[in-house]
Parts: sequence; structure tokens; C-alpha cells
Amino acid sequence: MEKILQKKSLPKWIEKCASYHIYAPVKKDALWHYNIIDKPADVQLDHPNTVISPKKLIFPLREVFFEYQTDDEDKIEIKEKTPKDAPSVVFGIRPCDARALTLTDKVFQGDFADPYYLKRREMTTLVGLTCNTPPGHNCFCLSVDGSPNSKEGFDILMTDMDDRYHVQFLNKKGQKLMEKAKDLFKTPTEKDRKAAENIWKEAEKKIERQIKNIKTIPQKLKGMFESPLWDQESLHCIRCGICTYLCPTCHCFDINDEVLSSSPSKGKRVRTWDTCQFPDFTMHSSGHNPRGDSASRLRQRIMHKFQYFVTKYKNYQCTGCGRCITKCPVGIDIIDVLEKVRDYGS
Amino acid sequence: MVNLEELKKDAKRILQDKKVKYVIGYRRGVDGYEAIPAFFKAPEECDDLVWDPTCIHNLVRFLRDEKVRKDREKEPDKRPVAIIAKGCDTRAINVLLQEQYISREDVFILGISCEETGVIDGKKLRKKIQGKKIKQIDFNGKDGFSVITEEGKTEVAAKDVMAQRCIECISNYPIDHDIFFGEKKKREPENPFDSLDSLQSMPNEKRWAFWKEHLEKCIRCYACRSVCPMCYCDECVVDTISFAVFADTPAEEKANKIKWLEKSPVSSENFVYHLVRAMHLAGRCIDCGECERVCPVDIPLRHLNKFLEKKAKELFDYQAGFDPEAPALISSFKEEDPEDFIR
Amino acid sequence: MKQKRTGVFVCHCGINIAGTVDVKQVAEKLGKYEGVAHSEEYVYMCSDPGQKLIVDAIKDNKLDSVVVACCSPTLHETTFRNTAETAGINPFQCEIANIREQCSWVHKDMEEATDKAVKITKSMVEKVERNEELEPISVPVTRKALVIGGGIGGIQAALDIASCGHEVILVEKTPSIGGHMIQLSETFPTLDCSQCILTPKMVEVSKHPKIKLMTYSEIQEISGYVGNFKVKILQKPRYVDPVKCTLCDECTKVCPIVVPNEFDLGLTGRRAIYIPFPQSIPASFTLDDAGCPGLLPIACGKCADVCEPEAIDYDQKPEIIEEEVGAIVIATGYDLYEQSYIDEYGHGKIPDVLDGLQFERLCSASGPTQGKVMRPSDHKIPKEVVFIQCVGSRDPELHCAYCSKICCMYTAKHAMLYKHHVPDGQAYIFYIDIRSGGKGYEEFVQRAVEEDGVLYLRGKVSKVFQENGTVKVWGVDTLTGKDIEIDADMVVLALAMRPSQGAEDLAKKLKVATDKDGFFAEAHPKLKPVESVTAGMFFAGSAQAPKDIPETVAQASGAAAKVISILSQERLYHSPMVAKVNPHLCSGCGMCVSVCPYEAIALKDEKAEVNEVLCEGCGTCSATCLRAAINVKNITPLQVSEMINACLGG
Amino acid sequence: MKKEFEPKIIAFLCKWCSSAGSDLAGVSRMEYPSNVVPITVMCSGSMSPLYIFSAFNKGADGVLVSGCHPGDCHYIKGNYYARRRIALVKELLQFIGLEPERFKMSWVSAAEGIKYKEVISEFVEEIKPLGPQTKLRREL
Repeated sequence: MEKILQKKSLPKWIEKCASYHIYAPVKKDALWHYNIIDKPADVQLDHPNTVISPKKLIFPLREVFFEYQTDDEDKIEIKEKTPKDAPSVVFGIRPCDARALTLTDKVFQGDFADPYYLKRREMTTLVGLTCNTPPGHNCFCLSVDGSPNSKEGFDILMTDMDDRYHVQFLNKKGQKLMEKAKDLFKTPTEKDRKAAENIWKEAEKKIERQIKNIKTIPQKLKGMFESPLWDQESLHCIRCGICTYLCPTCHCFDINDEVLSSSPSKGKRVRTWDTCQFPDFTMHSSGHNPRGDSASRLRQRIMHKFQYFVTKYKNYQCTGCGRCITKCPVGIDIIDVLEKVRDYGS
Repeated sequence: MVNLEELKKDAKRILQDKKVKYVIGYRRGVDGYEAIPAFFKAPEECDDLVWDPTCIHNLVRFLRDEKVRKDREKEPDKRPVAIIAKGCDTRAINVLLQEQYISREDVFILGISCEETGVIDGKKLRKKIQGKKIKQIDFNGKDGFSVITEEGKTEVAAKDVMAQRCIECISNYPIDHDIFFGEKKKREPENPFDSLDSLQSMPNEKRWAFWKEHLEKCIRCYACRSVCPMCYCDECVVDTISFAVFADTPAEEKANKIKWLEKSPVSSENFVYHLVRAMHLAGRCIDCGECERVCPVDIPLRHLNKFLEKKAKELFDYQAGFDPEAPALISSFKEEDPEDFIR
Repeated sequence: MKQKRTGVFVCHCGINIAGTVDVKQVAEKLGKYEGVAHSEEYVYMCSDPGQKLIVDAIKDNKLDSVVVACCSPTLHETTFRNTAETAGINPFQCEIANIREQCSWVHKDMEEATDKAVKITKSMVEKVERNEELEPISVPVTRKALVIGGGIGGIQAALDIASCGHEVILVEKTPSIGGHMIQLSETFPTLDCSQCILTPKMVEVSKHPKIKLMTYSEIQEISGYVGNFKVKILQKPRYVDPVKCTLCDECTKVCPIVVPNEFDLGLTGRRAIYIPFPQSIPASFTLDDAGCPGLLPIACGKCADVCEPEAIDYDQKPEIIEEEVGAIVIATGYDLYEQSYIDEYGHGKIPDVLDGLQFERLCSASGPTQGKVMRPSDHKIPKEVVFIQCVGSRDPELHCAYCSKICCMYTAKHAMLYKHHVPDGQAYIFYIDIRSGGKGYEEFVQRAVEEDGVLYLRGKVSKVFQENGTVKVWGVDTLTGKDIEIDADMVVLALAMRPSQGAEDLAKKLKVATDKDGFFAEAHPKLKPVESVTAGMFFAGSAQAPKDIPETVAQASGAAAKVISILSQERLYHSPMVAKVNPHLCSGCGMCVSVCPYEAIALKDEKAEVNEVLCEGCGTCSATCLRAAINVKNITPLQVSEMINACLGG
Repeated sequence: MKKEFEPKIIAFLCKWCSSAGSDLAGVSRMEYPSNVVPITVMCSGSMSPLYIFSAFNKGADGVLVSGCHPGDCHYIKGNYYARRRIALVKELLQFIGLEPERFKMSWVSAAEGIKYKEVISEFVEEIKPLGPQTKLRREL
């Protein structure tokens, strides 16, 4: 269902959604972050993409599973900490980030259904914004089966048309949100539709970067486990977690007990993000680390995204948001690496 | 003015003569204007060598990897590694020498003077040209550059885009080198601790709010740690498991790894992490500003180290990285060290 | 998960602890604490039944570690560690939780004190849980002693140690032993001749087969530790071979140089080549190169020309002698406070204002006047002599805060001696208080007043100055409140005693602490008065605080006994709580090496290595180490972090 | 009425001076607040900054480090190193906005029972008005 919303009415709509927690990109200093909104007027939707993807809202940096406590008689009491039943809505999500959630869904619904992730997912309505304002210099969504107008993963997708928004309600979850302020939404005219389609076409042209013949890469990678390429390309890698922590599709995590002493009477079991780029990621208790050097870690990152994941879920585990390129401290460029892989040996 | 051709020539020569294992330097990144760290193993590769104010990275950090690699090898190649080093970078080398982490024979220093311009802060530059796509930058001219974007040429003054740490720099040319490039002309900062004044003059609670707002953002990607030439510990307080684990390490020693702080990126733990790191770098940090540059969420980490640098100077008249023979800040004392803070 | 089975034993200490701490509750709470396999409380844990109770509990409950919550570890740690050992567990598996000095004695509220006692005890359970079993480190003993200072203290100590068959090196910086005592005329309270009682001991020293006497020598460097000190001694050149020298005295006749004679405190002069005093030990002349016109024969060389036995050798050079000793006695004695510091008494510029030692020389039969008391300026027999006590002592504002202790007695003696020499003269003594504690001392002072008519004036002298041939003394008698003015012929100042010159420097070399006044600091004011804080170093005499001869001798014998107790052992045992390096983490930066106060750490193949015998376990290295690669056994960061948590009630 | 805030304070005492000094305070039966729980370390020189940060992180409202007076260190010079390190820690904690009153260093000799009592009493009084320390405290 398509509708038209006047820009000036956006705050009114958001006001009507008071029963939800509202999230939207907010600018702090030079950077944009998804934050909780208390004043509807703060939702501007004129943002480039945020530094940290909205995955943090569904798969938070820190998730408390449960709390436990033992009493003097050594009885253990456990308090489950599943996410609350509070619905929330996120405005301004870019298509790459929404697609990313459809990929992490595959993982968290997979062999084991993760209640924490799924609960948050269920409680959250995703309102997207197509990328017709110029995209980032490192965006390459088109190369990885995405698009600046992709609907994947959204409940609602908006398109900025100067004084109005073209709004697509993509499912019930989305429509529920429209119900809140029916009268603000007008049915688009044919002209509106044309305009929107035009904007979408233009948007695709604005994507500057791409990887040709990316389709060949998964197959190519199969034979490259032992390739010296990984050494060459990772020599200047400093092994920080930026590329993976900013990645909307990376989903590795670590589980620890948070306690004050090594013989605790109470504590919390907590999930935090983890990354294959850290030395302790695959460290064995024997001290042996099968991914002891940068080369094997870069390989793991690329292989996981463009080989293992593809084999298992039929998608690249990358939506071309370009964050890992923009923020890499030493200019490692995943497109560059993939092209080298593609052309390797030929 | 640094002569890039000279630099290339010398880099080629030392590789040709097998004097060095390889050269750690800079080449042009994919975006076409920013320099990125690069390793040159063959003379011909040196044609890609670049030097300009986008060469902001402190390459000394890569000596960590070299050392680890060397320790792993059965018969390590004893030749030195050549490294392109700015003034601040050579101070970092001095600290590593002072801590006997490397010895002078291990490095061949291609010292480069930053002269008038210092290096540029990418964030400042992008702001200056309103995020336009940069195609190329022409760095000729000692106090200004011309930036070519898709919308044409913009002239920017060096001082407008110079990294803050360069504005406060006290060593704009190498203090140690094997070959020197550029001129030894001192650029004295007006106030080497300029960026601290506003913070220090804040009332306590305001300063707390400042740090809380920033450190709450920390996602613990540890880029600050990974990029730092001084963070060469095999095992870090923030790591949840022990890395110094070997066949002969008893189980209890593994189990007894102290958890000083949690992995969770929450305020209290982030504070402890950055406090510990700051203390750990006291008298060692040479203000290359890399930690702050690489931080994906723009935490002004430099302030923490800079503050201790200032205190070390004020209280103990100590400056890191100028004398590899001198005793370290925390492994020395003077009888007249201040103690007015002690009851 | 805790690995150990710890037993907790809470002591009531009568009501000392139980009075403010609910010991039952402490025992109960600890009983439920993880890792505690047994917990009980008892009225006196240190009593025999108390200790038996611990032993039984250890055996019955198969305990492998023990925490005793009681008084300060300084008191009963050893007791309970021995108890643990008798029950068959390693003594280092026993820790003390101090819930008396640090808890019950300083708090009133039962609830608060109990809560704190629980926290303290829990923290020690956490510590002991992670204690290693340790064995004391044993070290062989070098059975030889070093005595520094050849005064009566040093002499006594050396003789006592040597008489037990141990070798002694006696080092004296001046050309002869004897110290200040040899300068004295007669000693209180018996008035026997100081030299007559000292010289036999000096001779005994010189003849003793076990004593190696090194005069005109100084300590240059000391390293090592109790049982095994390494000493470098600087032997200054005396340019005269003591063996060849026949004491013929021909050299002094030709020596052109005259300098003030230290032995007579400048009342007389001596030549550049000289013998300090007739009974000097060693009996030899010494050439003082400070006074000598340059040791170039061309410049002078007269003494060598006349020396029959050719004992003089201008080419002698300073020599460094290295020795190894097991224990050290410090007997560096005292010097008098500088007269020149006392402005109101003429800065020491008035010839007839003397200090106590100068007066001793005046009275001494071997002195410049063969015992006749004549005033230095004009050799006139002084008829009015004023003695002033507490000059520089008991004066925290301007001079020394402390009491020099012996001045009351020697001033009384001085006045008495003066009266014996000049019966018709008048002796006045200005005093603040008379301190005559000591056997026969008070009677001695009374004798001075009653038999010798010495006039004691209670009050301070405000000014001493010269006026037409007399020394004017202005003072006030605080008893009568009258101002007093005396035209004295001579004034004698009882100057404060201060640590001898160079003591401070020596203290640094020995790494021994000194007190605020520069005297050597004893390990405990009551219970370790002769021990220094550094194991194996002891004090004799006024190096530690002002003392008179009997006290000095007593302390010297005490120090000797301490030394003998060390030298009489095959091996010594040293605390095993020492630093330990994790070579996997050590990056060889060497910071621990530079901070270690005991030079106990060295780098070996780029890794730190601890000499366990030298290490005292202070842990400065561990706090300095950037990679946590060095820790002190049984007080590791892990233990501290767990203790912190327990102390916070975690 | 609501009970007055009772701060939790940790005092790191060197074994030879400050711990002995606190013993003396005990022997002399001097009364002082019970908020401070002592941990005896060998020397103030062994105080790693980590101990201080960790104490705050584990919920201390105040931390005291106490050692021998300069020149009196049982280990000759450990306290000089401590003085330097602690000076930096103190400055740093203040710089990040922790109330300066919450962290203190003192010299207390084995003979200064009175001083120990004073230091502790003052410290507790200074911290009470600040309320609980939450800035570095780990939530659990």
C-alpha cells in the first residue's frame, strides 16, 4: 500500500506513535547514531548512514541473559532477562541495514532460535528511507544484490520527495503504524508514483562503487584457503574490530559471566559482540590459535561473508554499506580485496 | 621541501643492496588521495611510495608485528627493517628502544621532516569541503593545498586542516634517523597543551559529563589499542583470556587470569579500560594521536594521554621519547618530587 | 570454585576482641563462606589449648589452610604458623586476620565492628586460598664481622665478637683507634683516668689474632645481605710503614708544616707528619697529605731524609680492600655540635670559650698543659669559670630538639675537676634541669655541690662576650628571677652531641635508615634497640643516640651478642615471599631491574631474573612492570583483587 | 528516619609503617569510624594503579593508599616510586571527573597512631557528603 505524507506532518505521525519507543538517527558532533527520541521534531531523516548500524537495536552490544544468586545454603536463584514487551519503531533505516537484518535473521532463527534476538525483532517496526540523497562514497549495495531502494526487511519504506514522503506500507506491522494517524496519509496520484519511480532510478545511478563479476567470487574462494593473497592484503591490518563491529551483518558474539570475584555468590550471564579479528576469537585453551595472524583473520572475514555464508544461506553476508571501508584505520578496502580475489591467478 | 624522488631512490637502493628486509612506508589508497601504510619488499615496488600530509599513520606500530614474526622464525633474518618516520614517530622508536623492546640495529630510519604543514586531519578536511568526494589533492605549497573535488578546485590553508597534535607538536622533524629528508626547521607550538585548557578549566562535574558522554560511546573495538605502537603487551587487562599460554602452562594459571574489568561496553567498564590504558601510557605516549584518529565513534582519547603528558612535564619534568638512555618516568624518581597532595 | 579447605579460627582474646566484636557471629558467617571447611571461635587461640584446638581441627577436617582472626600478625603470626606446621601443613598456608588492633580496639559499635571483622577475615580467606606452599630460602653465612668505628663502642664489640672465635674487621677512619674516650681526662662518676682504662682494650685489639684492624680507612661500598655482605674498604695512604716506624720522632723535628692538632681540638698544633697521641694504635706516624706541601720530594721530602728505618714512602696510593662479612656493627659515635653555630656565645671565636672536649684536654695529664688548667688566651689560671649546659640541646627552634643526655654529668665532672686543679677558683654552672639518672650519678652531682662548692644557677645564659680581658656572661637565675652578670676568665660550653661527621653518608651506603636528627634508627624503640631495620646490621654507642660510656659498652656487647648469634649459625633463613617472573610475559624492558632497591633483579637473555636471596619482596617491581610479568609470591595481584572484593563485602 | 550514608572505603597500608601505625592506634585504643577496611601490602611501592581503579570499580566509595614517610621506607625507596605513580593516578581520576576527595594518599609511620586515626576520621567525613560512588562502580 502506497501513501503520501507531507514532511511537515511527520512529527504529528510520530506523536501518534507514542505507545512505541521511537528510535531515529541523531547527530552527535560529526557522527550519526540511532538513539531513542523524546521530541518527535528531533526526527529529521536528512542523515547519511549512521556510524553504527541499527543491528545494535536488535542485537545489542550487551545482552543480559539472566542473573543468578546463591544464598548461604548454596541454593541458586536464577532471574531470566528476556526483552520486555515494549514495541519500538525505528525511523530512517537505510536499505542496506534493513537487508542486513534479513541476513542475521537467518542465523538467529537458524539451528537454534535465539529468543532474545527474535523477541526484539518481533517488537520492532522498521521504517526505512531510500537513498536518494547522495549515498556514501563507499556504498556498493548494487554489487551485492541490494539497492538504494530495496524493500527487504522493512515494514515501511519512505522516499524523500522534497516536501513530501512517498510511503510504502509493506506489511501488517507497518500498517498498524499507519492506523495511528490515518488522516495524515493521502493516496498518491499517478504523478507522485512516477516521481517516486524516477527518484529510485536516479538513486541507483548515484551508487559510485561496484564489483564486477562478483558472482564468480564464492567459487573462486573455495580454492584460495592457502593463497598468499591473504598475507599480502593483511600486512598492514592492525587487527582492530572496526570492520566487523560496524558491519551490519556481522553477528559473532561472546558469552561471559559478569561477577566481582572468581568465587562469586551472584552474577550475570551476558552476551557481548565479538569478532574474528580479535586474538582471543579462536584461541584454544592449549594456547594454540588456528587464526593466530592477520592473514588468517582477513581470510576468515572474507571467506565467511562470500563463501561459507553463501553456501549455507545462499546470500553474500554483506550488503554494501561501505562502513568497513570508510572507517578502516589503514585503508583496507573490501572491494579492492574482493577484486584481487576475483582476478587472482588470471 | 621533502624530495619524494630522493626518498624513492634511497628506498630502492637499500633494498637493492639487501641492507634492509623491507621498507615500511606509504602508498596511495584506493580512494585516490589518502595515503595508507604499505610494505615494500622489492626495489621496483618503491615507485608506489608516496609522501605527503596524508601520511598520518604512525608506522612504528608495525614494528610490533615485525618483532612477533621474528620471534616466531627459527632462523630469523637479522637485517633491519626500514621505516619512514616523522618526528613523533621517531620518538615512538626511542620509547621502544628505552624499553629494550627493539634495538637500534633492528630499524633503519628514513626520517622525514613534517616542516611547516604537519599532517592533515581527514575529519577536518572532509568538514572543510563539506563531504564532497575528493579526487585528488595537490600538496605543493608549504602553507596551503588545493583540493580537487567533483565540483572543482578548493584552496585550503594547511593550518585549517592540520591535525591538532601537529599544531601542538614539539618535534616536527626526526630526532633520530639513518637518512634524513626535508629540512630541520623547528616549528614551535604556541601552547603544546592547547587542547587541554578548556577541559581543565571545566568544573569537575562538567568534565565528568564530558567524559561520560564520550566513553559511553565506546564499543570496545580496541582500535586505539591495536594502532598504538606502545600497546605491545602479549596480554592485555581487557582480554578475557590469557594469551601467554603454552604447553607448560598449568591449568590454574590459565584459570587465574584476573578479570579486572568486564568485556561489556558499559560506562563503568569503559572508564576502567581507558583509565588503565592512559596510566599504562604515562611517560610512554608520544602523542602521535593515532588512538584518537582511528576511533570509529570519535572519542577524544588524545586528551587522556595528553593530560598525563602534561602532568609528567609539570610535576616531574619528564618528556617521553627524546632520550632512549634515560630512565622511564615510572621507573625513576627525584627526592624533590611534589607531594603536596599527600596527607 | 575454591580449591582449598580453609579453617577459620576466631579468637576472643578475652574481651579484647569479644568485647566489641560478636565473635560467634564472625565464626558463623565465615563458616558459611565458600572455601571454609571449618570455623570456630575460642577465648584465647594463642594459649596451649587454643593451639591444640587448631591442630585437632586441621587433622579432623583435613584442612589445608588456616586463617586465624586475632591480634596483629606482628604478634602471633609466627606462633600460629608454627602451630599449622605441627599439624602438618605448610606454615605459609596460615594467615592472620587482624581483628583486634585494626578493629575491636578502635571501634565501639558492636554491629559495625563485627561487620568489619567479617570483611577482614573473609579477605584473608581469599588470600590464603591462593597462597603457595613456600620453604624458607637458606643462605650460607660468612662467619666474619665488620665493625665500623674504633671508639669504645667499636672496640668493645670487636673484642666480644673476636673472643667467641669469630673474625672481626675493625675499620677506623682516623689514624688511631680510641675515639673520643681517649681524649677524656677522667670519667664520671668514679673519676678514674679515661686513658688508663681504655688503652689496655686498645692494645688487646691490636694484639688479638682474630681482629683485623684497619685504621685510616673508610667504608666505600656495601652490597649483599645478612650473612653475606660484600664490603669495599678504602685504605687511605699514610705514607709511613707502621712496621718500620720506630716512633723515633725525628721526622716531626724537620717537618716545616704546622696544622691544628685534632686530638687537642686545636688547642695545640702538630706537624704534617705526626702521631695522634703517644699511645696510638697502631703505634705509627702518619703523613697527612692535606697538610704536606705536596708529596713531591723536590718540594720538601725532609722527613724521608731523616727517617733512619726508611719507613716513609711518598708513593703510597689509596687502596681498595674487598672483604666479605656476615654481620655489621655500626659504632660511628658522635661529634660535638659546632660552636660556631651558637651566635650568642661568640660563634666559637672567643679564645677562652671552650667546648667540653677542649676542657677535657686541658684537664688531661697528657693534654697541652700537662693537666694544668690555664686559659688558652694568656695561660692565666682562671679563677672564675662558667659552665653552660644544654648548649644546642633541647632547643627545637634553633638547634637540636633532643637532650644530649650526658652533659649534666660531664659538666658536674668538669666543675669538680676544675676545683681540684684550682681549689680557690669559683665554678658556676648554668643549667635548665639536672638529669642525673644512673648508678651513682645523683650522688656525684651532690658531691660537686656539697664538697666542691660548685654554684648551680638555674637559667639560661643570654650572651657571652669579651670585655677588657674577661669573658662577660649575662644570664638570669630563674629561681630568684635576678639578672646575673659574671666576669669570667673562662667559659665552658656543654655542646650538644650529634651524629659523627659522615654518618649520614655511611647510612646511605649501608641502606640503613636514620632518624630526624641523623642518628641511626633502631628497628624498634623498645624491643629492637640495637638492631637496624636492615637484617644483619647493629648499633653500638652514640651512633644511634647520645650515650655515656657504660651505656655504649653495654650496647656494644648487646650488638656483639646479636652478631655472634648470626655468625654461630651454618645457614640463615630468608623469607620466601619474593618476586617471581613469568618469562612468557616478560619483555625484558628492564624497568624492574632499575627500580629494585636491592639489585635483586637482572636481565638474562632478555628476561628478568630474580635473585631470591637478595629479594626482600617489596613488590615495587610488580607495580612498575608494564606487563604484569613479575609478582611477589603470596601477595599477587589476583590475591589483592580478591581481597578488595571481600573487603567491600562482595 | 533514613540512616546516614556509610561509605565503603578501602585502605591499602604498607606493612612496615602504616599498618604498624594502625596497630599502634589500636594499642592506644583510639576510636575511629569503621568504614575503612584495611588491606596490608608489603610496600606502597607495590601499589599498582589497577588496584585503585579496581577498588572503585568494585564499589569503593573511597580509596586510601598509605606508606612510610619519604626516607623511612622499609624498602629504602619504594614509597618514592609510589609517590610518582599515585600522583599521576590522582590527577587522572580528577581529570575524568571523579570527586578528588575520594582518593587519598598519606604518609603514616609506625609511630603515628594518632595520625592514622586522624587520616581515617577526616577521610570518612570528607566522603560522607559525596554519597555513594557510582561513576566507576560496576553495576551488578
